[in-house]
Amino acid sequence: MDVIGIFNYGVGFVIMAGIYAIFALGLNIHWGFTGLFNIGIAGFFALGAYTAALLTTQPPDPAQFEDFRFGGNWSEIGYLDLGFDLWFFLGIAAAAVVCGVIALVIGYVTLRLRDDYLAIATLGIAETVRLFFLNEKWVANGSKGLYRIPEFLGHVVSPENYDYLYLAVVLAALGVVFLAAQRAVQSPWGRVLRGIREDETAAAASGKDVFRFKLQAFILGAVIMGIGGALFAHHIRFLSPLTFDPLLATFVIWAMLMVGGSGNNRGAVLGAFVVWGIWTGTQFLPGFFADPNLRFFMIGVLIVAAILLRPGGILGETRRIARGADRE
Amino acid sequence: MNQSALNPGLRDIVRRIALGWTPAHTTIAIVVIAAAIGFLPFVKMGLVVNGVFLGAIIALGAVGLTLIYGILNFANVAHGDYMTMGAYATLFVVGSLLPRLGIESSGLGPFSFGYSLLIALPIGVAAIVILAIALEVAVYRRLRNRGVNAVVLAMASLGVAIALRGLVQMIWGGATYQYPRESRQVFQLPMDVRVPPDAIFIMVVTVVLVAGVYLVLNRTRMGKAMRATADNPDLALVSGIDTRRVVWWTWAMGAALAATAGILLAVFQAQLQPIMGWRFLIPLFAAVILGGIGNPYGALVAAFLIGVTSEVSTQWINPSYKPAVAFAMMIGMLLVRPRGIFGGGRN
Amino acid sequence: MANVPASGEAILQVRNLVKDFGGVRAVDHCSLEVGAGAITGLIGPNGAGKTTLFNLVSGALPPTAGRIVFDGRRIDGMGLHQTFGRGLVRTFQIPREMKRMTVLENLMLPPGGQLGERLWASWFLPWQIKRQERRIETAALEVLEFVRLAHLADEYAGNLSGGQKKLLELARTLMAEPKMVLLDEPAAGVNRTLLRDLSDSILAASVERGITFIIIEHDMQFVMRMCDPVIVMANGAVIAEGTPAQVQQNPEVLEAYLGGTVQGGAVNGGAVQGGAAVGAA
Amino acid sequence: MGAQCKGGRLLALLEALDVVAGYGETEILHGVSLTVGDGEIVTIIGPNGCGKSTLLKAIVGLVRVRTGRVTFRGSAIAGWPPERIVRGGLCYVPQTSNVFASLSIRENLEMGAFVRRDDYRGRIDEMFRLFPDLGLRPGQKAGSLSGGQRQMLAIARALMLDPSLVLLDEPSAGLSPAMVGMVFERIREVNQSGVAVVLVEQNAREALSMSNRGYVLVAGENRLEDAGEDLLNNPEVASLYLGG
Repeated sequence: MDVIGIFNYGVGFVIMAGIYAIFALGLNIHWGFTGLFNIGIAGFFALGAYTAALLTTQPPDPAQFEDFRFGGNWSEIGYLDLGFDLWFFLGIAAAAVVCGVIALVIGYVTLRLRDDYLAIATLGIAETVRLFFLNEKWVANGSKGLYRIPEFLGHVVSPENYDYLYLAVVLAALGVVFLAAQRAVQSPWGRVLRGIREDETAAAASGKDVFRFKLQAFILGAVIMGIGGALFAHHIRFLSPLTFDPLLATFVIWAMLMVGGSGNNRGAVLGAFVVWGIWTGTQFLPGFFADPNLRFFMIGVLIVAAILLRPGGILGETRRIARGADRE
Repeated sequence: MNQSALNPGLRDIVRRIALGWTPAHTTIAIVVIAAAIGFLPFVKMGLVVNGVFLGAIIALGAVGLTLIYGILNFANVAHGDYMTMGAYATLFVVGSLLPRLGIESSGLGPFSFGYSLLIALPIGVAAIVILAIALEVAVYRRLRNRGVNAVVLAMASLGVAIALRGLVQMIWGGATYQYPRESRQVFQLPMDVRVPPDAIFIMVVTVVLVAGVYLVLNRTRMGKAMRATADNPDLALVSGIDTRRVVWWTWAMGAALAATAGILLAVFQAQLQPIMGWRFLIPLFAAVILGGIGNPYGALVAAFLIGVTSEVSTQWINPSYKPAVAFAMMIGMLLVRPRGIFGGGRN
Repeated sequence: MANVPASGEAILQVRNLVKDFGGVRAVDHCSLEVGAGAITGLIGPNGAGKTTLFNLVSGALPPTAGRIVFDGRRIDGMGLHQTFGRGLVRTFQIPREMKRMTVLENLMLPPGGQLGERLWASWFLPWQIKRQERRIETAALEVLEFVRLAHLADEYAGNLSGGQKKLLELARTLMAEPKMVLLDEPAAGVNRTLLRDLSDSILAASVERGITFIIIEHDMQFVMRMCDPVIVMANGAVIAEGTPAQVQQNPEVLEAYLGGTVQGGAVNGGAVQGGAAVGAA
Repeated sequence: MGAQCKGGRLLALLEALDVVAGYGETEILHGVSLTVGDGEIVTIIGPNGCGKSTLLKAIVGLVRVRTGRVTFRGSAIAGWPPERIVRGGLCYVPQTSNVFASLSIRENLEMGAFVRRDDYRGRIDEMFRLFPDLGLRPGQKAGSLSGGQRQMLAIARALMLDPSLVLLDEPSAGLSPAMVGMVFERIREVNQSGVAVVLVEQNAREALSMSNRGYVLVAGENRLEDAGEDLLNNPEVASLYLGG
């Protein structure tokens, strides 16, 4: 590969790693700060991606896909097209809202119960979402998938340079999500979440409505995942239920958080880049080491090893020292 | 509020396996059975029978999962992948190992598979039992000694699940396999009920194994010690019960049941895929929660309930929604009665 | 049997409270009153139902029957965070600190009505939150001074010694600016130096801040020095109540501790009704 | 201090010397000593929180002994896992949740005999003779028993190993006075069959009156030690409980 090739590869890499970093930030709100065990990230990933895609993609050729009637019809409503890609933002907002609502329902049912019920429920919702998009062909063309998801401001930049634009979009989104997450967890709100993670009963005895805060945290994490899904959809531009295999849509994100350091937003972002680097980098290794299934295996080993050997990940949680307003 | 959270001294480990059967249970059972019978005329018998076969496989997995849940006190997310591993280990024996020894067969009597599968089955099961105990020693025991909570153990089992599936894909790839088989005639019964001979084999294996679990839990020293440990781990310790061996036996039984369920699933759907076990987790956990966590008999009943309901649901909705039906049943149960049908589980 | 405490009017009234665990009745028609501003001792043999009573009053457990009135409002059936909102705060026998949070953060958690506990405010009103945080931090540091833990403000709470955790528990309750604090065995496992700090802090909180305390404690010297009145529980009910001296001389109390004979049991039974009568008076 | 009513050190069945133990960072026992001779009943009393129960747990290996010695029949058992101590003939009955509620009476007894390799059915029959209540419905779930029956079952479970010493943690707690008398009667019978008993009790009167010797612990340290009856009449005991 020449220099430009390597550079372009690097841009593609950062776009994907950045999108994954958004997911890792969402998961960090769930697990790292609140101790909520979500193993159905793929469900929120898919919901976010499909919601955004369906709102922005042109309707299909009815002659080609008889079953496919729904998708994209809304983006034809002309008067909302202000010459600017408003639909892109509407899609992202809708993705966030849909994920938030689903999280509200799941959380409302399970967050009063034992911790691990949430895990089972998220697993179930991920599978249900997958089955829905697989079977309801009228919604999103089933297993044949959604094509031609538009690029944001695709008409502005030439196709060969488009990735640079989208890199900026993803980095901006990552920055916004990071700041929002950082502010949330560093505020008293985040302090309550960490209190709940440390000892639910003690948090309740400190006057906090544990259920309400858990529900808020679960919804916020899911909303962030929905935004990640929407960005992913516009990057890949083709979605099918197979895209959201638990390996790349759930497991890898867990590995990212565990490796980077749960309870630390910088760690979550770092973990996303490190693990995605390992994931994509190993394909250049010779022979056996390039086997994608070896990477699959290693993701599992990485998670177990992180729990056993370094529960805090690379960065770990930082101790919040008092700001020292009135001291010394 | 979790009541045990108020007893930090006892940690969160005091759990019971509810084996009691009270008049309330009888009433519920009668109502459910009456409702089912009333519903029967509208239902295709063939689907009910299919549901029973599916329920048998769910039952094998769920009984093992609920034992692990009850005694070791965490949700073993890798249970489905123990099923996958069991199916593939048996595939290795029946497809690669035995043929080298000149043992190859398919189509034993009315069954699609041959006697070589019957030889391979116990070998595959034994391999998974060894694997489960090795993982206990390498991973779970260390974490338990560190005093981590149940969710971290479940996390670790997620890692194990991923690694196991990765291993299966490294060795066999993502392709779909089959055990050596021959097509066989399906038994035609009245009311449009069709019974494949393999399904009868599945039922027999399930009945034998579940009866075996019952006997082990109620007649053997180790089985009673398992119930005792689930009931009151501290007292088990001072009674001189070797809790480490109890844990090993729990893994052994859970893994053996899971591996068998995996093999039977591979026979039933006539194919093996690396993801088969992970996809099966939802009906398994649904059965465990419906039956009350830690209650093997509850899991058994719930497994058949889920099997039949999700199969019968295909009369009206797309068959591929079967796992979603199981999931919906679980959510419904959590809303109404979080401790399960029999109330024996814990919230 | 002693009379109703002299100090203040009743801030807490417990009437015929019952709690069953399976077949076991841990609290059995327990009635008592606690006067505002007092430091009330709650003693009794193991299994008398003292901690269960705390769990019921604070809302950690729902009662089987009976009612609890705090500050003029019924609070039975409320959850922990709801009783907290009414100014009733508790500690735990075994301290429940947030291990991976600093001592200061542990103390900044409880104050109610924090603007920054709203998610949207954390994004859009950072300055107001910062101002409020500074106020809470100042208050927390003051409380830390008060319980003499200020030098540990930035230490992880999990790294404190057992006795320091007890002090932290007390400090946590003070942060809530409560009307009443339930202390469950504050002195257990605390060494003598820290014990002095602890009793000083409790007395000062009572005098300077007017907080009502109920203290379960087995260290009799501590109870006799700190508490007046003292309420004695046995078998889930109140059997005696009075000044430390009165309680010490009460033969029924000694019976309860040293084990009654069959007659002793009968005496206890009579005393239960007596206790209820006191409560109703 | 009271007289040591035993022949000499070698006869001591259990000997705890300067035991220091506690939970987490909290030290409960600051150096407690205790001697039990063959066939004795020894009662430990003391105000709540003095470390009585912790002492029993330390002896049986549920709480780690930090310093000090515990010898049982001549072997140093501090640091052994509970199941090894139990196998040596030293059994323990906790104060609460001391039966397997979901197991039947007979199964509870079988669990008590878990470490026995021989045929223990005869021993179960013996227990049913000693505790006739239990023998009536051996299939009944322990969870459905009354408080007194549970306590008897718990003791019987501990006796299944034919131990030479049982440690009982407040066997009378939460029982009606009539039941208390019955449980103490059984404990006396158990002792007469040759088993040494260590009793931690609230019910000091009743327990001390049937004990050879008694210990009073206060704040994790030995305070008094005397013959049972003498301790009972010692006015210092009352003041230890109620301060002042």
